[in-house]
Amino acid sequence: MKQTENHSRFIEEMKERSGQDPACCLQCAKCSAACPVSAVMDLLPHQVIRYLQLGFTDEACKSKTPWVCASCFTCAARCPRDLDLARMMEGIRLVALRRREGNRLNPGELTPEQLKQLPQQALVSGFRKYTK
Amino acid sequence: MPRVGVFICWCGTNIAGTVDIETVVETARNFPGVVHTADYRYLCSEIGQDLIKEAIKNEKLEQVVVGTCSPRMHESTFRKAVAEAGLNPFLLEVANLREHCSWVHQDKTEATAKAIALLRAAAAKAVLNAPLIAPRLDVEKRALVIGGGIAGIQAALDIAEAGYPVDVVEREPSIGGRMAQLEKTFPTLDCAACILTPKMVEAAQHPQINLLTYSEVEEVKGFVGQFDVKIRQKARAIDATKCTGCGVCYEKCPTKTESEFEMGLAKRKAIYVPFPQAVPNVPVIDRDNCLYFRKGRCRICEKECPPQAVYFEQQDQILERRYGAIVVATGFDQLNPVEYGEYAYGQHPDVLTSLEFERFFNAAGPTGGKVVRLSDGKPPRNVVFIQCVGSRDKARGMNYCSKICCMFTAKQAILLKEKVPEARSYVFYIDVRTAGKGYEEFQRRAAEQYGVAYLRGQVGKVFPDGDRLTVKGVDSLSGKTIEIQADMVVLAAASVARGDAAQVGRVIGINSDQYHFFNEAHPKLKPVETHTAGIFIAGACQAPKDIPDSVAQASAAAVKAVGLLAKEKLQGEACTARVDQSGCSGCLYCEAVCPYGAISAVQIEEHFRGEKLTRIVAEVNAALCQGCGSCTVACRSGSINLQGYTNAQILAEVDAICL
Amino acid sequence: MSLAQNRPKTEAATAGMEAAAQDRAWEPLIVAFCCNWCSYAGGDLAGTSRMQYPSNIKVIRVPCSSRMNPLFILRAFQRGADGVLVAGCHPGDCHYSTGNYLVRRRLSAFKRLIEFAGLEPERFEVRWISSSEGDKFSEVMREMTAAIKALGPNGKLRDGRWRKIT
Amino acid sequence: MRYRYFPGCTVKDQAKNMEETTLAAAAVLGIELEEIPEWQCCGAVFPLYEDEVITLLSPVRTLAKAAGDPVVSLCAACHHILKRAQEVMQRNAEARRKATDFLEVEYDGQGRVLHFLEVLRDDYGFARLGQTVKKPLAGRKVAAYYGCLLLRPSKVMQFDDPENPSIMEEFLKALGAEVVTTPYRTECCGAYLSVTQKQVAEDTVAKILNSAERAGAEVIITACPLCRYNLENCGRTAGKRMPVYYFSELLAEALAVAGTAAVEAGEVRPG
Repeated sequence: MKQTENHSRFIEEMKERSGQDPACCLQCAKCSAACPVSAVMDLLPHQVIRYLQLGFTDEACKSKTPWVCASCFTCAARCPRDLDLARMMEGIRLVALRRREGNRLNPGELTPEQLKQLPQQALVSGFRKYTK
Repeated sequence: MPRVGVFICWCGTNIAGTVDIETVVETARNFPGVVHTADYRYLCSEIGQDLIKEAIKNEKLEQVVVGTCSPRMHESTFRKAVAEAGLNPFLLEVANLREHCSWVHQDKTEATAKAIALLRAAAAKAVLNAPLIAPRLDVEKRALVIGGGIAGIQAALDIAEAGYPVDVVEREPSIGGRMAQLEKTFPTLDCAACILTPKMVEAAQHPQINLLTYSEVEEVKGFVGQFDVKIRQKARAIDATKCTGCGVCYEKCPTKTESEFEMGLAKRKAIYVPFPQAVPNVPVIDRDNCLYFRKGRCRICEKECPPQAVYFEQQDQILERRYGAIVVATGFDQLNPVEYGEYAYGQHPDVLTSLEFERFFNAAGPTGGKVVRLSDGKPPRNVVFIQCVGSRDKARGMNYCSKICCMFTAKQAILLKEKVPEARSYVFYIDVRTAGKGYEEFQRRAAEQYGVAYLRGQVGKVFPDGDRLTVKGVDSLSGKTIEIQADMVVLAAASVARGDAAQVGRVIGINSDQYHFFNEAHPKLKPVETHTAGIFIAGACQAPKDIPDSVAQASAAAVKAVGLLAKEKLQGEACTARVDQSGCSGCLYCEAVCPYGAISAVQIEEHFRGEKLTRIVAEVNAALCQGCGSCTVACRSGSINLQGYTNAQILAEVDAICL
Repeated sequence: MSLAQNRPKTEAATAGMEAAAQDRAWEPLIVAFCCNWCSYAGGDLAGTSRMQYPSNIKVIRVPCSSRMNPLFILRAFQRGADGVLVAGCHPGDCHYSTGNYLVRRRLSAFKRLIEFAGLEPERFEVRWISSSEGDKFSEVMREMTAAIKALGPNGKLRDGRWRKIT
Repeated sequence: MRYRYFPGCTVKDQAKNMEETTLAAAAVLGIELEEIPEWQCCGAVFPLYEDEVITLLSPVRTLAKAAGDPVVSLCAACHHILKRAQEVMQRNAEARRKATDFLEVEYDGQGRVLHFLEVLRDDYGFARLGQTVKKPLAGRKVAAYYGCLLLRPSKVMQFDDPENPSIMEEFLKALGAEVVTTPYRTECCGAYLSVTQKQVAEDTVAKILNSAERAGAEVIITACPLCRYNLENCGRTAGKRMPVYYFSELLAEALAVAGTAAVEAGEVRPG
């Protein structure tokens, strides 16, 4: 792994737009302990933040974790350093989406049954989170 | 115009790196009255001070201005140097070119311009300086120690051993403090009571020590050498001179309530001693719970007391006494983790704070020394310790590290293994911090010999599920989330200042930091002094601290107090207020605002056109005046001035800065 | 002889103060009166912690904020200050027990007076800064400078003979 | 008591019975819910990046329409987004300027934004509700499931204690039900992951339902259509049969509101 050349720009943008500074994290990993969906993450939330601290921004963006994050805000509610990880994950998602790296949700993949049963709220939010 | 000398310090590169010294010196040469300028790399060094002394002699300087670090740092150093050269020490002004200039600005042009302005102001003030003489004050040869925990006891013993009488004021019915609540102490695992009790008894029996338990300080007035203190001795409702400490009263008392000493885990009676080794061994009637005080009947203790010591009519007494020095050692609390809902504290009986858990190991404790679950009385198999509950937490707790938790958790895990050999301990930590003699070795012993599992990470939530506690945590080193079926959860809650510390500090007259811990005068060089001369601090009221540190600081505070008491006379404040009696109309508004009662009315005689007149004017007692200057503003005719900060001087500074 | 003469001159120094001053846009002058025990010490802590703030602020040390005679403040405005700050210990923390209660009353009345006299109230502020609040000290200095910059130069109460409005 | 009512898309379709039962109950209680005319979707997700102003426009438009009157919604997601959008409007002047300029409306964050449960607790009062109940749910063992959106972030939502909330329990008590508390009531159900990664949602839902079952619950209630969908669908996959209701369904039942579509369709029934 190596530091991405423009990692400092990425971190600066993240700091400004999300109001969250990865440097404030002391890696207590409480976020990972609190996360209800950590089981299917390839990197635990605190590891994603660690990658950002070290400047491995490409790896952080390639990780599944930001896409698994359900924005349930449990991590933010319990973080002892007052970091809002949900905002940081959103930042990583947005960078990837704005780079037009492809959408993460294809309407064709949904079954007719899902389309019928899913609450509208889930469909709209799913597409908002996963596509640009 | 007096002959002024200006001396600029480079402070290595600290000032010279940001301020252009040459420009400053050049400019200063043209300030009014300046006849000599010089600069040096380190003006506070001996060579630097000699430079000033030489110049005073050779150039016949009458006023000295130095541009250096903050006057709060080295003003006294340069005053001494000036005095050694034969000038009055108050003929010196300091311009703060470091803390207020070179360290807070980066642009050299701006910093240089500001340095010149600050120096110009100092020079303008200096030409108006007058020689001042500090009054000499008496010292009351007695010390007051506030707080009877291990720090207070140690300080009292040290002062008493040096030959001075000491009063110890303790709010609780017994001395002993937090240490008395502990079972064992790290890193040696010796029993807390075994090492504390002898000290408590020694303090009680020392001819120079007077214990005022169940008492509180109500008011502190005066100043170093002469603090006038009001102490409320709360009524125990027991005649201590008659009580033999037999304990019949609390055996017979029918009313039970929660024991503070046992952290609410056990009951005590309404008449009680907090713990068996209490000093003094004299019970107290808790009036909020006593049947007689609440409903006017019962009086069983009175009937049963063999020496007839119960005395319901006893009233609080106010003791007024003068002290030369005060040591504050009021201790700490453990944070109530109820804010941390995810740990289920307060919702499940098997989630405890470490101070509560400590009582489980004590033979006189709530479980008689057995480590068992409060929910079902069974010994635990899995115990999870959670570190940093409220420490290092700027969101909901304290931003600082509580310092002692890593060690007391290792201790409790070891004690647990000894009491319940089949128990497993899991410690969730962020960092293990064990700086201290024998500390790291102790913690490693817990991990290596006692099999305590250290997991680097935190706990997300404790789920009281069924009869066990599901602890969901993470081990960040392996990157694995971890679920433990625990029987007990122990929270290493942060050490915090006493709930009323801010109020207590206000009464005593010392200030505290943002967490309400009392402030030391200098974080490195004056660790036991406060900003109020003659008041010293010791123990965990200053910051979280373990026993060895508290004892060391207590002894240090005692030495400072003794050093003060040993002085024949103290030097008072030189910058005091002075009344120009010719202009004074005798309205005495000044008297009303003076916090020290230093101003009083006097009658003076005047001769006016051959007639003898008498009138009332204000007069300042220089020994009492502390130099705040409040009176100077209250004076309608401008007849009171503060020496060293006269109206003319401050106006001159304003003019010089605005030039 | 000055030791400084032996040192190499920096660019900024050789450029000369006057020329540099002319190149710059108008910069406000703010006089801060700080009590010795809390706010001045807070300023020292800001320095020790290298917390940067604009150099427009110049501090005058007073023993207690209750030493502040309103005349000092008027004099500063008269002599050309664009803003004046008085900083003392937090209420209840005064080294002299009650000094800051006095100044709180005196200066809140005074603030209304200068407002009445036509000055923007933002030009005169009273702040409580403790000796442990280095961060607050520098923040107050930054805020105050920004506020005064936004207001522009002060012409009111000014003695025209003293300092020119640039 | 008069409120501007924001239904939201889901409540008009998949969660129709939440609206019907609420409106019927509100009518009995004398709580007037006046639907905001020509309302639009709340936006479905709250923009967590401060430069995403577009996503804010929808909720801000709704809030501006209410013009300072209290706005009430039922769906937890709608309420979450409206409440947080309001907070951005109060806090971030730049975002406020951009959003209001674009929408050509005036709005500076004024007015109360409430969930219907808050109306019952703070304005109507649970004690009064308890007295109004006609058919107490005596003997019904009901667990409340809060989910995320009502509680977090607590500083903005100010709904209840984020770790140990009590509003739904107090609500159930007022209805006369036997309250069962489950430690997983504030854990996330998996939210929209059920769209893309169903397995995750199935695991989280299984935990919630298992713990509710162990605690003795027969019925579980929620205020969020997505939570309900996940609890029902993913629960079914996990072999769970615990009925999931909207809070309002039990409210309507306890108030013995007859004639609503939900009651007729058998949606409101004893657990």
